[in-house]
Amino acid sequence: MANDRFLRPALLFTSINDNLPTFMLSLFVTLIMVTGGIDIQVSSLVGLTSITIGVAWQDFGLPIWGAVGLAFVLVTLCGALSGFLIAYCRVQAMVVTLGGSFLFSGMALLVSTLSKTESYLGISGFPEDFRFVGTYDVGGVIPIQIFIYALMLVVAFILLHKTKYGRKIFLTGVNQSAAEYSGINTRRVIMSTYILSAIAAAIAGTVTTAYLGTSRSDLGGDLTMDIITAVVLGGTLSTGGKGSIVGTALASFLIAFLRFGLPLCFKISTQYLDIPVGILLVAVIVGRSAAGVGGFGPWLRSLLPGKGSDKARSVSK
Amino acid sequence: GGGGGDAEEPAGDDAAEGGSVEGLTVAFIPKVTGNAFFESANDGAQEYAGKWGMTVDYIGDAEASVTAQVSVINQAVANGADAICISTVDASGVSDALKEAAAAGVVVATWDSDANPEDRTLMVSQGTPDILADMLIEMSVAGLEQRGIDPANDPVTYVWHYSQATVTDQNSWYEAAQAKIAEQYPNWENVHENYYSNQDAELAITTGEAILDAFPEIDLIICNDSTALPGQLQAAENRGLTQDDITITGFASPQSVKAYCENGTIYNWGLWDCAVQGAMGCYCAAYIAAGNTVKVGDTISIPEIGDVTVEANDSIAEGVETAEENNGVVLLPERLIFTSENMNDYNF
Amino acid sequence: MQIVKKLLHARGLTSLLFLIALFVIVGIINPSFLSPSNIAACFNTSVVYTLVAVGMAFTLFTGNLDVSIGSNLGLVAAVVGSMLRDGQPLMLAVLVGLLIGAVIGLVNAWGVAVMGAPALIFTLGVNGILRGIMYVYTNGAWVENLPKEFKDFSSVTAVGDLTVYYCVTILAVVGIHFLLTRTRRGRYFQAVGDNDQGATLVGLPTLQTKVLAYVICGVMAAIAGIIFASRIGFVTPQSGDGYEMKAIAACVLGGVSLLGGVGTVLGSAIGAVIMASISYLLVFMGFSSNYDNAITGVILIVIVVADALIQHRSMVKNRRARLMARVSQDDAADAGAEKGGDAK
Amino acid sequence: MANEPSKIAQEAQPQVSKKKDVLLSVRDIHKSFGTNHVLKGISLDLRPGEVLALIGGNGAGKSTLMKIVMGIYGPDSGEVYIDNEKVDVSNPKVALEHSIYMVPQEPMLFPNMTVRENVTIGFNARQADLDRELMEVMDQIGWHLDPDRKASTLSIAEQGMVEILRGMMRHSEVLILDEPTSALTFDEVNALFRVIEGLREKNIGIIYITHRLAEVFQIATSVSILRDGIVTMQGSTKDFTREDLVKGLLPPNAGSVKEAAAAQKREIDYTAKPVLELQNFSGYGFADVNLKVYPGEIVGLAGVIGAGRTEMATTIFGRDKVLGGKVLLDGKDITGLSTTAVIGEGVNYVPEDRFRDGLFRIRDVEENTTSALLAHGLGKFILGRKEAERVSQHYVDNFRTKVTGLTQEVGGLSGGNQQKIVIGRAFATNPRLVILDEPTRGIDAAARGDVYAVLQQLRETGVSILLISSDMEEVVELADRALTMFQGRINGEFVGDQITQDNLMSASFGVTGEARSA
Ligand SMILES: Nc1ncnc2c1ncn2[C@@H]1O[C@H](COP(=O)(O)OP(=O)(O)OP(=O)(O)O)[C@@H](O)[C@H]1O
Ligand SMILES: Nc1ncnc2c1ncn2[C@@H]1O[C@H](COP(=O)(O)OP(=O)(O)OP(=O)(O)O)[C@@H](O)[C@H]1O
Ligand SMILES: [Mg+2]
Ligand SMILES: [Mg+2]
Repeated sequence: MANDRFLRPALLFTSINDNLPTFMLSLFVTLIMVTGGIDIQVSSLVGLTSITIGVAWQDFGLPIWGAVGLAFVLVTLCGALSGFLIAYCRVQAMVVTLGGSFLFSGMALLVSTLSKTESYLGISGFPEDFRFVGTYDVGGVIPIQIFIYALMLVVAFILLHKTKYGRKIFLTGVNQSAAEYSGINTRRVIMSTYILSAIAAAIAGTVTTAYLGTSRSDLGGDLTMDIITAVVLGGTLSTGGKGSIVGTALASFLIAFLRFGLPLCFKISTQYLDIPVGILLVAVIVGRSAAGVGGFGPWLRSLLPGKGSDKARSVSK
Repeated sequence: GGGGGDAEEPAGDDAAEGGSVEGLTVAFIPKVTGNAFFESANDGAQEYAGKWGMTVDYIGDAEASVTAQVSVINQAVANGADAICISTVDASGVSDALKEAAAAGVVVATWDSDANPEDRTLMVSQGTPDILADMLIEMSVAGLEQRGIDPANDPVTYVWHYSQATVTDQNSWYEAAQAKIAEQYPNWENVHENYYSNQDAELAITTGEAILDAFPEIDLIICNDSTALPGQLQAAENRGLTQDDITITGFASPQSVKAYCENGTIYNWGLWDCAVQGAMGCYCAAYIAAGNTVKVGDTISIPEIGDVTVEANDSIAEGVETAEENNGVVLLPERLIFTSENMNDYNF
Repeated sequence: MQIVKKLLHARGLTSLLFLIALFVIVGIINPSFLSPSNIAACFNTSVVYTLVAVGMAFTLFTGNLDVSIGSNLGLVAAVVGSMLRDGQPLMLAVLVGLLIGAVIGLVNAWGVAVMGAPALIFTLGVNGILRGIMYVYTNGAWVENLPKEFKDFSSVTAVGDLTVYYCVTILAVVGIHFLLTRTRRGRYFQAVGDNDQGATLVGLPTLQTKVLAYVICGVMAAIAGIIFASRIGFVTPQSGDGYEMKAIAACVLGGVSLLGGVGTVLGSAIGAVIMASISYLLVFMGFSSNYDNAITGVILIVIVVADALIQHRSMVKNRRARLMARVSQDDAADAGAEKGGDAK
Repeated sequence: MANEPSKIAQEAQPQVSKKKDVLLSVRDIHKSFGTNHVLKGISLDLRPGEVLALIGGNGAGKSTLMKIVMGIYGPDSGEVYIDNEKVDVSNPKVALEHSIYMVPQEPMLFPNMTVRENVTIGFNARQADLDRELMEVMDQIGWHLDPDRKASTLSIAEQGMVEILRGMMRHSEVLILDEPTSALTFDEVNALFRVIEGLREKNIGIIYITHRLAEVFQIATSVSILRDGIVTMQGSTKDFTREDLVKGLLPPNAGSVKEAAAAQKREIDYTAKPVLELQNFSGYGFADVNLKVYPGEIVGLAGVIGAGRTEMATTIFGRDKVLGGKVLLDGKDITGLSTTAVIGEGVNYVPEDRFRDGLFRIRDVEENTTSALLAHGLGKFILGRKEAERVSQHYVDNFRTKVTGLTQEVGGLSGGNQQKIVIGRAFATNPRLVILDEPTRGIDAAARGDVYAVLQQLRETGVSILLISSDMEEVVELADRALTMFQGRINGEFVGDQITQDNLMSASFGVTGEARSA
């Protein structure tokens, strides 16, 4: 190993910790992408959550958990709005959520102007019992938010793979019309996935705010690309109908370790990381497509995350 | 100039106790990579580091976000840096990460944009918001005067154009300058809330043109952002305006604005020697990491650059305590105002 | 009546109406906006967006997309900029720039059309790689001090207050529009996007068409990069960041479907004007820049939602009208009623 | 035609002499999909002026063979000769260049293009000439589609017509028609046959795939039967009887499936309360429909394409707005309920366009079969996998669906098997009434027999069936009572012996019983 520090558990946790918003969001964006949609607004909802918590707590005088509740309600409504427009007004998801990413980051900024604290400062000084959710280390080693993530992972997994709701998500993604004829309320299913991803954004925003101890409107920044990368790398079909939570989780870990490990092991400067990560993405995706048309044989397929090899075969255009 | 000269104690004593910076590694963390300001600072730091025999690792993220920066800090610690010299995106956001770094035995120093004073040792500051606000006003006044406008009595309309409402330093200069203008030049009228161009060069031009079209009579545009200033100048050039029609000033590197000065679009603009600032920051961080202790009033003599004095924290932020030792502020001695006269003397 | 109906169905035209409505609203809020020079400014500002949006439209037509154009644009701007700064001849620099764009297009085409990788993800990866290469190439520094003549050309006007760049661009777009709609090969792009298996079956050069779309998109982004460098006068390592999303938004505003097969380049050019001039218009509306993002979002959402609803309603109405026409008017349906009418 | 008509040719004919007049021949074609060995050495010849009927059960590999000829799939081994020259048909372009054209089984139109563009795209001639020719072809064949209509607005049958028009315009030397008539009505089929006749006279070779044995004798000059991956019979049509073909199609040991299906009609209690009652039911595409379906009854609803039957069914099923009237299920008003609710009340529907509205192609057999159960069954929140598997297995067994397992993706099944899956879904919800919309379209005789048997068996349990079909033969065979719809209105009702193809046909065209003599 080029750098044995990389193997220290605390460091592993740190690297996970720093990427947690991406991890959390990609889980529920998987549901959306399985329905055939896409969500490029969730990252802006992270900032909206954070600043709402800060402003509501500091300037509206709400108790901290009341502020968190308010943020959850607001963000869920934002998700519901986009979900509604996509599901019921039949607007392409990419466009609505692109608009949403502008709108909600703009809203976050406007919320920040309601505060007596200038938007550039960030609201800090949160009470300990709030910061707990971002800073407490279970057993002194494992950050508590990893448990929160694990819980979200389990919930997402069960929802998508074990419930009727999850089955409806898959069917809606494959053929919405056929799903409708099967009596599935596809509009409701689609809308609900955007709400779920907004709720995930609210959780991620809360945890990040607690972790950093500061409430800012621009938190979450530009996670979009990482999220989508993780979801698709994890085996979700970008046209919908196939995908797996475990695949997404593994892919997001892989990206995180690359981003954290490469600079550590090979002293690659962070700003150049886009190159190896991009190459990985391109290589995996091409490899998978090649395997799909029978180019590399089954062994390669079996290496890939996602469902078994028999499923990968039919992932054709 | 800021703090210079009068040393009460020769720095040599401390340096002898501790050690030299040779062989140490400093992680030099900008707010964002790919920005002319930070890249110049890195160039400076690398250049001096070579002379001092220490290593400067320039690591940062292409995105100016707290989350990304926290990740970079953790990475620096994991990498085994002896010290960190950082320009923070958000002081409270990186607070925990810096505390953890310190707990892991990594010396934390800051430059350009400060952390919470208790989270770091030394801060190499380009000046307080007040100093920089004064500088912006001074440049504006000079620009207006050379057009024959009396800044003290003539009605002056102006507006601000910089990067974002969420960046710390630019907003703090804006706040300070607004207060001073209201006090010193009540005849100046800010015609609109600030314009932001998100460090997007094309947006800077579009916004710049819109400002000029929507307020054709405007006298002064202050662009305290290194992308907004050239963008605004290009917009003025596109509209055929020169330094005799409108005063545009702000902060940007001499290279990026030189052409607009040559063709008469801008009269003056400013910056500080960020190359030296970066180098100083890294040196101070390494200096303490080498085992030296400094107190307020001590002098650190930086080879090739000169002697600097450690001042109390409240010299840049009011009412902030300063710890017994290894805590304080070093002011960058020199801020620069560029005009056609001197702009060719600098190559950053 | 028939003509009016047809015009309303020309989706590019409804985006033009949106644009006019936007101008009128701004004009009502701030009458001083309504001057030829200000309106021209909106168009001039949009030249880079127009180029990338038209390029993007090609890939969207074929049912793919290209999110690498942002970095493509930036890289070409940096390379061309630095060559010019170092005194290389303009023609050579432009040639190199176009070549880079074409090569990037080919790489994307290889991944997506030949290897069958999902377009969004493949081009996303390429985008990252290109951005990284750009950092390596520029060493993170700005490319500054481009030659004065190169920069100054960006403000030369041709027709009224419209710049040469915009006029040439829009003429080219109109030309492309006619090629696409009036020539046999032009229709292939949308046919492939509409049903690529069907296109293969009737013998259309499916692969070749997809490759061509990516190369065109890459070259358009390269041209946009060169004009970007000329307009701005300096190139930062972040140049072009986020343009891919704006280009997609512009296309959608102009009525191009992300599902392939639908839309016109004229529409996407108009969408580009809307996207590019929002910031400009906001200044005239007197909003604080704090509202920029929120209002951009609202405009984008309102336009696409309104459009989707209008389209959907007209589709449903047509379908229902057609169905109703089949139903005979009275029970005593005359015996030998023409059966041909059924199919209509 | 064939030089030595052999009734049972176990393998391909021994090395056909390479006469000049063979347009197309395939030799020893093998093709597997994964472990599914579909074609095990197929050889065929096509001569000018020959209409070769290619028949075989669902999944026999007819479409696969034709796709290999077209260059859509590559064969695992074997050769394709065109005009006696070996050709490597690597993609459809090569086939088209050699003047081969295939009208695919499932229409592959450009949904956002007009009918005109759909037909004329890919030609090199001037657009004006093409337009004129298109008009001529449409006149000749007697179909009139508005050339400016967008393909996405076409019904499945109209899409099929556009595909055939494309084929006519191609002037190919070899024309492959893969089940062209499955969505067409009697009249349209006849029009098509006239055209095929014309082409045959022009010495064009035609491969005609169908499941309707009657058509074989009507149009084909020779016939080949595909079974278990090999050609089991081939020769001139005149040398075969219908029974020969049926025998050739069935597995050697199978009893007569037809027999089982043709169970005698049951007595229906017409005094009982109707399961379904429509009262002056109106919607888009139909008006003032009054009809009753009694318990255990199969009511046939015949008509020509565009008569409004599908619209009526989908409106009952909650897919479109009701304009007037009532739908009563067991006396309960279910007018205007959502699809989910309608399924919950005990109605299910088998859509006519199985690709658009029926199948989840990239999901497996189990998921497809149980999709309609999700609304009200299979557990409260957590999915009842066991139950889902049991139900799916039940329908796979009952319908003798040819699948490798419940986890096979349905996209890879043959058309007939896909249809069985969709029908299985409708019955899986234990409905009171199932509306079947063209249920046996594209289904082979054996499978059709299976489906008929299943329908008979199901109604024994009291399920009522509203059978929408353009196949009059099917209505005659199955229906206890038959209605016809013409231009959106019910215009005839037939009971018992009155249900004849003749009666249904004329009523479907708007000629009522009394007026028919005219
Ligand atoms: N947003 C959500 N979060 C968690 N669970 C959900 C969500 N939406 C739906 N569910 C669960 O999934 C199941 C199916 O929900 P869905 O809304 O798709 O049902 P439906 O078929 O439309 O309605 P019905 O229950 O009438 O059949 C329900 O058990 C519901 O509790
Ligand atoms: N793309 C594919 N992938 C996997 N299996 C396939 C594919 N296409 C066809 N098959 C399989 O090959 C076999 C033959 O299918 P084919 O469509 O050729 O049958 P067919 O004779 O045309 O039947 P039908 O009369 O129902 O149309 C079937 O078992 C089917 O499952
Ligand atoms: Mg077939
Ligand atoms: Mg029908």
